[in-house]
Amino acid sequence: MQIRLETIGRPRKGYSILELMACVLSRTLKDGTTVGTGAGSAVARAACRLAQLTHAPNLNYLAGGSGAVNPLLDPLVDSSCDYTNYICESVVTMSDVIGSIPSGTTDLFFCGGLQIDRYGNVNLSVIGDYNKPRLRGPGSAALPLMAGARHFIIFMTDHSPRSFVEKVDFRTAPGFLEGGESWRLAKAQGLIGGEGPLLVISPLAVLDFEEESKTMRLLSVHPGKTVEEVVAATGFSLMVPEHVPETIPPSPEELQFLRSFDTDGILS
Amino acid sequence: MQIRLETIGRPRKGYSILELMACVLSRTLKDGTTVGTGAGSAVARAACRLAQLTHAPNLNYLAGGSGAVNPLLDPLVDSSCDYTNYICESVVTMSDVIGSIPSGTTDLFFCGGLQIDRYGNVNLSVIGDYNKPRLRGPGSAALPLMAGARHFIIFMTDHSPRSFVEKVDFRTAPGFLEGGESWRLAKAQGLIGGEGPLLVISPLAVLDFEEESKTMRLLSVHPGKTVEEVVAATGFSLMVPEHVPETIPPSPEELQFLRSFDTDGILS
Amino acid sequence: MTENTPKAARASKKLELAEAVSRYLPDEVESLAIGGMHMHNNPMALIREAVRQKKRIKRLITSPAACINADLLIGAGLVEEIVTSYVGFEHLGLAPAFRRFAQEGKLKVYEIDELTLILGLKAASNGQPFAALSPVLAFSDVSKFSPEFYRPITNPFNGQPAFACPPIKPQIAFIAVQQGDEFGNGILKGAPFIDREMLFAAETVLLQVEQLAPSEQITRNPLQVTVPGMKVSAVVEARFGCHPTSCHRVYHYDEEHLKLYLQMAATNEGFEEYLQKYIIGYSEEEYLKRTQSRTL
Amino acid sequence: MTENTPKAARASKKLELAEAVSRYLPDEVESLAIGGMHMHNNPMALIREAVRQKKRIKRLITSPAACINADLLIGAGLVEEIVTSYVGFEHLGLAPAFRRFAQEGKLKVYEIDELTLILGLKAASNGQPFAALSPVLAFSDVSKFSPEFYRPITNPFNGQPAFACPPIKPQIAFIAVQQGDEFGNGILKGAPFIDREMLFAAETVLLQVEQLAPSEQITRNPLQVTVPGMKVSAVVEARFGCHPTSCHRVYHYDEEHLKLYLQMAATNEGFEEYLQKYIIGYSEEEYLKRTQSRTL
Repeated sequence: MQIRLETIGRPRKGYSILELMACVLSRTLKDGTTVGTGAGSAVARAACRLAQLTHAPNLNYLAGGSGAVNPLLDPLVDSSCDYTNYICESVVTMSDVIGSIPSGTTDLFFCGGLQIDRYGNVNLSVIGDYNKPRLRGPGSAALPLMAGARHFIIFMTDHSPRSFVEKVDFRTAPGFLEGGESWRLAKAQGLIGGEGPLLVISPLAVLDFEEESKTMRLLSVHPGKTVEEVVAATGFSLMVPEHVPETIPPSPEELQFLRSFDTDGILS
Repeated sequence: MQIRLETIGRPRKGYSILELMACVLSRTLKDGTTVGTGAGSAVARAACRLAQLTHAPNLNYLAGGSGAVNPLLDPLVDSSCDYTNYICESVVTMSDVIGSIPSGTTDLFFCGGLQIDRYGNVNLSVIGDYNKPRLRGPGSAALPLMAGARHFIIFMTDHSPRSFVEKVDFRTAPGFLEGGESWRLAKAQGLIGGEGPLLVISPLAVLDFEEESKTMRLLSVHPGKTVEEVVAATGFSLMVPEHVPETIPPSPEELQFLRSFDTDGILS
Repeated sequence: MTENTPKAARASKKLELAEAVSRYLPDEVESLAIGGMHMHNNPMALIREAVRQKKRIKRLITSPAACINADLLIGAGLVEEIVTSYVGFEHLGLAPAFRRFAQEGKLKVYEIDELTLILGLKAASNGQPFAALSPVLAFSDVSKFSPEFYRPITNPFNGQPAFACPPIKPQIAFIAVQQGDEFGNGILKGAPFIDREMLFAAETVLLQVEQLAPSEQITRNPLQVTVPGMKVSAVVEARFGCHPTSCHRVYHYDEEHLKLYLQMAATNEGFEEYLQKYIIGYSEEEYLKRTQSRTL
Repeated sequence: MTENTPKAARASKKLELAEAVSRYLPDEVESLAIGGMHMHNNPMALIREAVRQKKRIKRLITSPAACINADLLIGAGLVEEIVTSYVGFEHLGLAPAFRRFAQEGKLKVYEIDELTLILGLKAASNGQPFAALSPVLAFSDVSKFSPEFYRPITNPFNGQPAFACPPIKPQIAFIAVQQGDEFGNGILKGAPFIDREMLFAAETVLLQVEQLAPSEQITRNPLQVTVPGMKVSAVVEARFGCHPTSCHRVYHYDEEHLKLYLQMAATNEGFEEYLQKYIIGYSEEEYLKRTQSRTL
């Protein structure tokens, strides 16, 4: 079951968008930190492992609800709770993993969503009315705890006006709330433990949040994409600096490491 | 270390007082129930195992903080957390064991004390003033939770006016509080989950609590002891029925089972 | 220990699947907790049997990440409300029946975060009055839309706001383990997920065992026997009983069948066809034959 | 995985005993948690070194049942206050230094029940504002005499009284494991007691390892590696480091030595003699030689 015959012997020219995203995310991870990943997060796991193999040998990471610490990804698999993730270093409980978000003992978490807004609030719950939604999403997972996470990175698999919206229908993960002022108020009241979303990555671009207003800002566009495309695909007015560099593509070394464990081509 | 050469080949005539206590306690345990034991409770563990071997094959019991479920007592050892207790059926966490007291999922707990009063309140904490006590006892362990335990049995290693007192200096485990009226009030308020202490056993006698007043009552005196001795050794006025039977001594079968696992003579 | 043989025999808790479900589940189950996470270790044999016997479930309680275990019960129209953090098929897509029933307003969803779910279960098994939750949850809409699980309280130590989640105490729990004995002692060979939290919180536990073995064998290394028999009411042997989800260290999930399910369950009609083709009127043995035959 | 070798080497956390204690413990430790239970798995090598270095401990936090681990620190005059459920020597008797210091009013004792202790630690590691406790605790005097840990609150669901215990977050934790690697991955071969709860709640963890082994060997069965290296700041190898307490599956407790300790520690003078005879000025190797020689 789940043997991917079609990927064996596939050509390894260029790189896929998921490989690019894994490399970009990997570079943001600091040595010596602890990183949490969640459901369906093969890219996030790959980014963590890549970081360990390149610049961050002392990084520790958790494979979602499996509680697996530092999976070798032997090989990389789709499901965060797959037994393959237990080819790892140690195993903690689900409660250890999730509790480490509000207690601030995990430095960085990855999360994804159906919608994101200009202040980095993320919706993984419903589109439309909560009790009779137009789209019922999977649900909150650990996202509501993100206001307690020290840092988090948002991974979006879609970048379109449907997913990058003016205001999320449901705020599953709080980002910078209603922007800089509301964020600073909540921080001043001592109710928010974390530093908010650090970064957003999408199939088109890398984005962060402007320090004062906390509105989303374009950091780089992926090779082959343009600033105009990104702006058009974003359902709110994006902050665009004068000079927007191109996202640095995967280096040959990064790709070599990535493919050393992604032997099933999950990211291809 | 801890090899008891002196007990090997000891004469097995008659029975010790601890063996008697183990047999009496064993008989009170019901088939199909779950029983918890605590620190230094070799007698309680022996009683549980004896019950399993005789009339209660479906009884389950926990060896204190070890989390060991149904130790075979191969052999019986002194310490509740000894690795020997892990020759058992399954192992749960310390929190599973202790949490099962207030949640009412363990049917019966054993506890001991330095002092007990007429209403079954138990003191394992201090004698004298809390902040500068005449005697600093080991401390509360799980005793404060006993008001949540479905039932509990009190095991006293001493029976004298020093240990059976008018009023405990410190109420570690609540028994029937200040007697029937206070008990019924607390029950009516829904604050007490359990049914209070079921039984008290001492080196002299077996005792329980009169239904209405909840004062301690003599149930039986151990072979060789008299009612007068028990009354004199009790520091409060004990309820003594007209006819007080003798505690039924261990049967040959009970002793045979008991000694089949108490090969180090812990109870001798 | 030869002289140390019990006088009376212990009662076996082993039951046939149908008997276990019919004996321990009332026709209207107050609350049912289902173990496993994502497409792993779901107690599917028990769940399929509950579908066959049309047990109605007032409240379904899932692990932090439910999959086909919840979706099948929902699609069969048996679930009134669900307490969950996530129902989906991870990388394979959204949960079709969950989605359809919720979108049509036919399923009340109590969406709560994963930690609250775990702490609510722990509050039940620890006899706590409630679980105290971090004030950061005020900033997520879950606390607004599932207020039953996020009751505002005040932290007595600093006067700040906080939340209280009531104890989550399932009437019944379905749990799958790889190995077990007839007394309910079970070994979770792979991930424990939150199966232990569930079974300690539940009043009645039905244990689905992939491989039943003699008790002497199961309890040889008691430290790995983390499901204690005393918490289990009935033991059911079910080979490939987690199919189409995985059973860690025994078999992988059946991605092909999960995809087939996703396709069929996308409509009411398709879902009904799925039930008729694989579940209703078929034993577990027949279910396995039919799902493994690619030519039906 | 041969092509999958990291570019840079990982930093080892292995330190000599004296170095680990002097580097990670300030001279005035805010709070120290000590693992093990009763006369089992006490991290004695670390504790003896803290005594040698005269580290003062404002608050000592024990497992639900402390033994010589707490008693030695107290007897050495290093402890100002203790949060505990029990300090004793189980079947061997009361804890002599604990008893003497408490009776002389030289030790503040926060006596709390075992569940509250565990839930307080869990509240810290789960980022909870506090742990909610059952109202039954109102009937025990612990709630009156340790009010810091039993703050009266109201259960918002039924208006009944309840208690709140603040998160118990040790600054440092000393934990002993049977096997571990230089990165802090540890295997609790016997009982876990509440060592995991402690190390997840603590800010800094010092891990005492009976037997250090190559990481490949320790992590061969990761499911048994329940102490994750990421929580550990320093790893210290200490053969017989739990002596005179047991190290589950490695050695039994030394009842003879424990009895000798009980006898000597019964007076201030005797305790001082014990320190001079076995600990102060001696390495762990010398300690073991001296305690194993019955002719000193």
